[in-house]
Amino acid sequence: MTTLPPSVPSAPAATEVHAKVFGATEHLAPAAAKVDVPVERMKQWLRDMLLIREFEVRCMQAYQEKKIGGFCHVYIGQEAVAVGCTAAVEHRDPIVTAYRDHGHALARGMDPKYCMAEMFGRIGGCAKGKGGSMHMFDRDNNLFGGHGIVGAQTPLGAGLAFACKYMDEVIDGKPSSRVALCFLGDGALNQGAFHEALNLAGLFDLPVIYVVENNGYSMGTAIARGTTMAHSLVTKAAGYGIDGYVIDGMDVVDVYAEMKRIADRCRATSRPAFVDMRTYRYKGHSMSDPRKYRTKEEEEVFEAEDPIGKLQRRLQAAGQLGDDEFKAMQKAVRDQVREGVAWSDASPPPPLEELFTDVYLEPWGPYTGSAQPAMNGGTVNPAGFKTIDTKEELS
Amino acid sequence: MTTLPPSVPSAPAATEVHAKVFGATEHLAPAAAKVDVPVERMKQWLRDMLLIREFEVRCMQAYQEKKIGGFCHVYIGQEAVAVGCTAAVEHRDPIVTAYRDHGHALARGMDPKYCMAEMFGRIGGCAKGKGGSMHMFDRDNNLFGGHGIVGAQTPLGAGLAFACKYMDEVIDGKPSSRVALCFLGDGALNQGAFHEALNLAGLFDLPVIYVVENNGYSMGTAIARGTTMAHSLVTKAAGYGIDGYVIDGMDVVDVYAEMKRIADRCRATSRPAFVDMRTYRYKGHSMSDPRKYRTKEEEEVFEAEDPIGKLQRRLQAAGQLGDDEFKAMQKAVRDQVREGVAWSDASPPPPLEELFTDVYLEPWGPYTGSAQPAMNGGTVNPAGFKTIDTKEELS
Amino acid sequence: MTALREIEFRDALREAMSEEMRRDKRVMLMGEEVAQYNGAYKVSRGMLEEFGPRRIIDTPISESGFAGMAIGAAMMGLKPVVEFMSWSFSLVAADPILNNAPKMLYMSGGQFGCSVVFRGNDGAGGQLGSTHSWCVEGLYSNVPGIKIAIPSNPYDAKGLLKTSIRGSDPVFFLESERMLGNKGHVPEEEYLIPFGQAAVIHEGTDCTLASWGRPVHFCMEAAEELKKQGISCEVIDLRTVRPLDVGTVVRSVRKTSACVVVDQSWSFGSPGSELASQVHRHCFDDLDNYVHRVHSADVPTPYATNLEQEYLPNARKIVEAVRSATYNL
Amino acid sequence: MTALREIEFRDALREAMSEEMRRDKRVMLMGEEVAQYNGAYKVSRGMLEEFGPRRIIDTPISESGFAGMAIGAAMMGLKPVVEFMSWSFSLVAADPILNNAPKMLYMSGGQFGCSVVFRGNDGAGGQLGSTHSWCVEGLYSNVPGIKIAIPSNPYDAKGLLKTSIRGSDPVFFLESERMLGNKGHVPEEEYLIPFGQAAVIHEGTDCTLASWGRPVHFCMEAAEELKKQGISCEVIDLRTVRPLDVGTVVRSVRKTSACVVVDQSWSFGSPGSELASQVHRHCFDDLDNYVHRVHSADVPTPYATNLEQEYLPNARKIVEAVRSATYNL
Ligand SMILES: Cc1ncc(C[n+]2csc(CCOP(=O)(O)OP(=O)(O)O)c2C)c(N)n1
Ligand SMILES: Cc1ncc(C[n+]2csc(CCOP(=O)(O)OP(=O)(O)O)c2C)c(N)n1
Ligand SMILES: [Mg+2]
Ligand SMILES: [Mg+2]
Repeated sequence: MTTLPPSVPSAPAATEVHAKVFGATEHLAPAAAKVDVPVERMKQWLRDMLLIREFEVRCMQAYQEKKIGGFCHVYIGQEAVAVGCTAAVEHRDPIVTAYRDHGHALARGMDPKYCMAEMFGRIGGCAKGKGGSMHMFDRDNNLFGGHGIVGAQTPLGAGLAFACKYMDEVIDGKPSSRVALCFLGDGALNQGAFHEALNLAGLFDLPVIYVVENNGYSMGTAIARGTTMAHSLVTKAAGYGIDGYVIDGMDVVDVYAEMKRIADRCRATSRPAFVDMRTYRYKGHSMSDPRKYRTKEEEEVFEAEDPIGKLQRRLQAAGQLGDDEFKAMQKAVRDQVREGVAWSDASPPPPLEELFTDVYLEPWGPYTGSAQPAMNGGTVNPAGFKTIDTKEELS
Repeated sequence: MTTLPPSVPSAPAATEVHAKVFGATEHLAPAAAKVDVPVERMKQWLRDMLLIREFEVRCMQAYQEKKIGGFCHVYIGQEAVAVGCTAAVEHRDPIVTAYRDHGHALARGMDPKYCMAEMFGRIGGCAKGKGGSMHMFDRDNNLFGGHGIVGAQTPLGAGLAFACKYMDEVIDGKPSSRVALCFLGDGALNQGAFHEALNLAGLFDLPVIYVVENNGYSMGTAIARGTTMAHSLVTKAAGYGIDGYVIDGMDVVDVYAEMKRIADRCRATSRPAFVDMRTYRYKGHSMSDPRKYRTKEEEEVFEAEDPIGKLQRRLQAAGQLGDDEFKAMQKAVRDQVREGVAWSDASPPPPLEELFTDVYLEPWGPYTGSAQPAMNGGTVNPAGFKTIDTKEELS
Repeated sequence: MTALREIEFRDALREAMSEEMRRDKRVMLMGEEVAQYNGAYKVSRGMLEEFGPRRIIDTPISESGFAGMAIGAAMMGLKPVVEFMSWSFSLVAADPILNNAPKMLYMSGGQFGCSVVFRGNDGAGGQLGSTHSWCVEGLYSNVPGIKIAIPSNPYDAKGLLKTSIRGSDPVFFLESERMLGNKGHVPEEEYLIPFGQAAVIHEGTDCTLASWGRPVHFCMEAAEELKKQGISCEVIDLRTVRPLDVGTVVRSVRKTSACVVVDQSWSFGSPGSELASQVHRHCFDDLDNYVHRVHSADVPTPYATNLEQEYLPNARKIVEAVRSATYNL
Repeated sequence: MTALREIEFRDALREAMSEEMRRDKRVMLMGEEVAQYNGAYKVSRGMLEEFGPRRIIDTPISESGFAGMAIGAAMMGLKPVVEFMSWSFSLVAADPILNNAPKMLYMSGGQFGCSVVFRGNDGAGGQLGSTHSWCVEGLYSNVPGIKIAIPSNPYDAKGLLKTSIRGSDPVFFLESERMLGNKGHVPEEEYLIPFGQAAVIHEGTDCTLASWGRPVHFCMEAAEELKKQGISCEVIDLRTVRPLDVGTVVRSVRKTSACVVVDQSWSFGSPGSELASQVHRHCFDDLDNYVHRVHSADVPTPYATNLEQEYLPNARKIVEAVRSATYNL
């Protein structure tokens, strides 16, 4: 255990920029200076954040090279959120998120090669190339997707919590033991599904934590242009009788410390929680976004709070991280991602038969059943079955 | 102008029952004892409430006689809400509501015969028998429907306000001059559409007042079983930066006085408002509801606060309403409704050609154009036009 | 011989749910008014008593929320049955039921199935007006990844619903308010009915009548009437629309050379147009006339009784269509 | 002779909106990112500057809310144009667009029309995965009370969009992300294109190819290829799906005796099945073979390039279908 020096409070000028982006806020949780975390754990977080950063940089590159298609949303700047939040819960606690999901997949433990191969549209991808960047699923790591429709994952998150509680209490007759984490963007606050999900979670005492990754923008829309009471999102949770918290999402130690408290409480009481997690995406919304809706100065203020640099500096200041060690970390991460890219390059495109698998679990018609991706130890195994379609018989 | 004695505060026992139904509440607006309303106006309200009550009783009877089909939801008990609210706005202010809509139609000025004929499914109905009980529309009286899908009218209400403001300010270059009234049931609070509507109204400064006719139940579900923070619905409005009010909806004078203030403010500031209007439906949800979800005692407490009896007693106590006058009022109303029923009985069913009118305004295919109902001075006038369907040509 | 046990359609549905809930604790029921109120249409009467409030769950009027919640729970491994008071109210939940449930397995590359049954009333319930009278099969059957069952009688309702619950894929189960009180034989013993197997419920030689759900009864009425007129109809109840057992219809049409499809959804781009198109394809050389179709009128559902009657398919319209399809007889 | 003016599809859309906004102040545009961001796909570029923020309105991500708001405003007499960034996002607004807009006139007995245009990208945009690749015409064309336009080129896009805005009924206007950059001739002078009038864009004698939207281009490709193989195709661009100009297709099929319908929506209960069924009906004695259909595969849209290509209709599949339909030639 080590006590780190507290993270440096923002300069007054920075505070002003913060207020411009998020609105004037009173509730921000104090920096968790004295939290007791083993140094090794913090180093793991640093490594995880570096991995995500490196991975995303490679994604952008691969996208330029047209190896990745469709929409691709990178997580650069928000790494502390996924890493700190997953650290605060147990591995068996289910997680569901939106389309900006690479960070969550990696933080949850997905091998970057499966994530990258998915974006390359290869059979080695976590979804055999069927889902793409916005739809990262990982059964073994209890990641219930990446979801592309804004807000759609919020009722799913309530459902995950419902099922956990039901399985424990009703089926197994034990106390409820898991919490679900449901991430959403600030833009998703404006969807009806979110509102229904919060009401249900509050009503049914569901152990689910809604983490709003509030990066100040949904595409080009500054939060206050799309969301009422942007400066105090916790008032929305209050309308459902749900406790709300504001956390500095640029400091992984803070995120962990606050989220741990919240998750523990949620697990113990089976009450939902709502978190306004203040963060910032350094890049554009997706790959084609000139970011005209914000200033260079604003970006610089937030870049100065880079969660990776922040943790690095704190560890170094405490004498817990040498330059060499950090460099080795960077190199290891670089190698891992590079290998993942090479692996993905080598993975073949899905065979055309895959077009018709995974539509139904029970075989029927032209569909050839389902099979787990290689990642989960499965093989492509088109089921043999008696068709009830008229194809063979009649044409 | 007359000063009425204040309406008698509820007995402590009644207060307890109120708290059981609505939750403990602090914000209830004080009874508007000193509001200056000409006695004639109050008598008009009494007449209007009597008309609605009588009309609904006749509806229930007609439903038993199978003259009315489908779903039918009566307004008995809630009369003060529609009457007080419409009195508080101008006739040119648009109104939209849910399926429990007869009261709003009558309060707005629809002749009961058109309303009844609609339920009888006759050509004389306000929608030529095409809409039925849940869908009362009246262009001349600026009533934009009865809507059957719970919550669906709430974005429409925002749209009405948007259009009023746009027409005044953008098209005519004058200050915004109208407010929209959007009624909803407490059950509609749980729909995503409501949440999106409130956020939009707050964001765009729309002059719309959302009046929740909080009768404590959606079908058999007591409000607290379906809605979080049921005891303080205004906290929901607060999450959108919208001012919320709690009003005793069983006293028409209170309703008028409070709503007038709210509407005036809304008109002047172009800011939306939210009203938790506490009321009670004396009958079942629809025609087949044994009301097992509540006690006889509870019903009696609210029946003792009957808005009609309350106003009647206050006027009588002030020496402003003689027994004969009241009886004459009752008789006039009974006659009017009875005539409406006879008129509706005599109105023929819509001709079968009506099946194909009012689908499109521009003639096309098998449809024979649109025509206004007789109520609006229109006649059924199937447009002649060149068909582009293949019917005539090819079969 | 003991009399055959006859029960109401609603009881057949309840038996199916209760039996499956007894054998598998992962099965639970949720929806508006399903518990304390015993169901808006009394389908779940008594289930709260037997299974308790943890498994029979009243929800607020939040279709999008609880449909999505059920899908999330199914991804975790539960087997929720969701009652929509009416399928007409499922439009507010279109995204979860059409964009999530049917695609989860595919998007996850086979990792997350979604065993959830959505059930409720479909079709015009009788003067409910246009927002409450949807035949959602007209819309939803377009979407791969879901299965759709539309039973016409208590026996099929029970067997198909048990199959739906026990299965692994998302099912849309469409009932009819107008048939919930219909009685029919349902044996005491357990049985399941597979999806995608049509039933030939009346044999005939001159014209094939193909339908599903409530209009099957109109077809039977029409077949009676046509018999008097000397036309022998074969009536086929498809029972499920996804999968659609085109094979049974085709085999019949190869015998009869004439076909009328009766589908109470709107005509344009409906299951009826699909079946007609497929029959034309597979029976191109067998048909003596084009496949005739009887649908609801292509207009919003009117309220007035006479208009609603004129709007819906009925025996008269079917008789006319069969006579036209077999004019050469 | 001056060269014909050629502009992009997206510019044609913008011209249509801008012209109508200049002539009628009741017309306004709203949607996500339409104003300050110039539109997610730059369709509304520059419109904020010309018309200001009162008429070009950025909305939050609340499709159900702003679609419903537009309908309310239309009932009051405005003429809103609503941009869905993608029609795939319209499912969260299914209730307002399917249960309100198309039924308001009917339910009110003719009192309240609803002049609103919903427009945006439809169809697979290129590796967007299954939630983002809807062909909503497969779902929505079932519903009476709406009109649906699916233009294939800038000229039609402009003419049809102006007709949509100027008209009085609710219109679903379906564009394609993949065609927004396509260039084509659009005259300076004003013109409108009526709904329900198909265009014969290529004359031929052996087989009728009927399509709309993006696949029209695949049909033209296939027709080129088939010409080399000695088969002469007549290509018809339907332009609107509701109303559907079956007449023009029927007249063509009476000449060619063969027909292939190409529809990029899922096959089951689609506009394609409708057209096939209607052609069979009206051309029963004219057809030499059943109407062939080319659709997207009956599965959720996959992400991988090769799977997505195999999933979509394309010229190869059309050529195969035509050769099968004309095997007797
Ligand atoms: C229902 C719906 N509407 C619109 C979109 C298009 N869209 C994708 S991401 C996005 C912005 C979301 O912003 P936010 O929730 O803040 O997440 P962030 O991108 O900041 O992570 C929009 C409008 C969508 N995917 N779904
Ligand atoms: C989306 C939707 N879900 C369900 C219904 C069925 N339904 C009709 S009324 C009602 C209860 C509504 O209660 P509330 O809003 O409180 O209005 P009240 O009946 O008390 O006036 C329900 C569940 C519906 N019409 N629409
Ligand atoms: Mg954001
Ligand atoms: Mg209520």
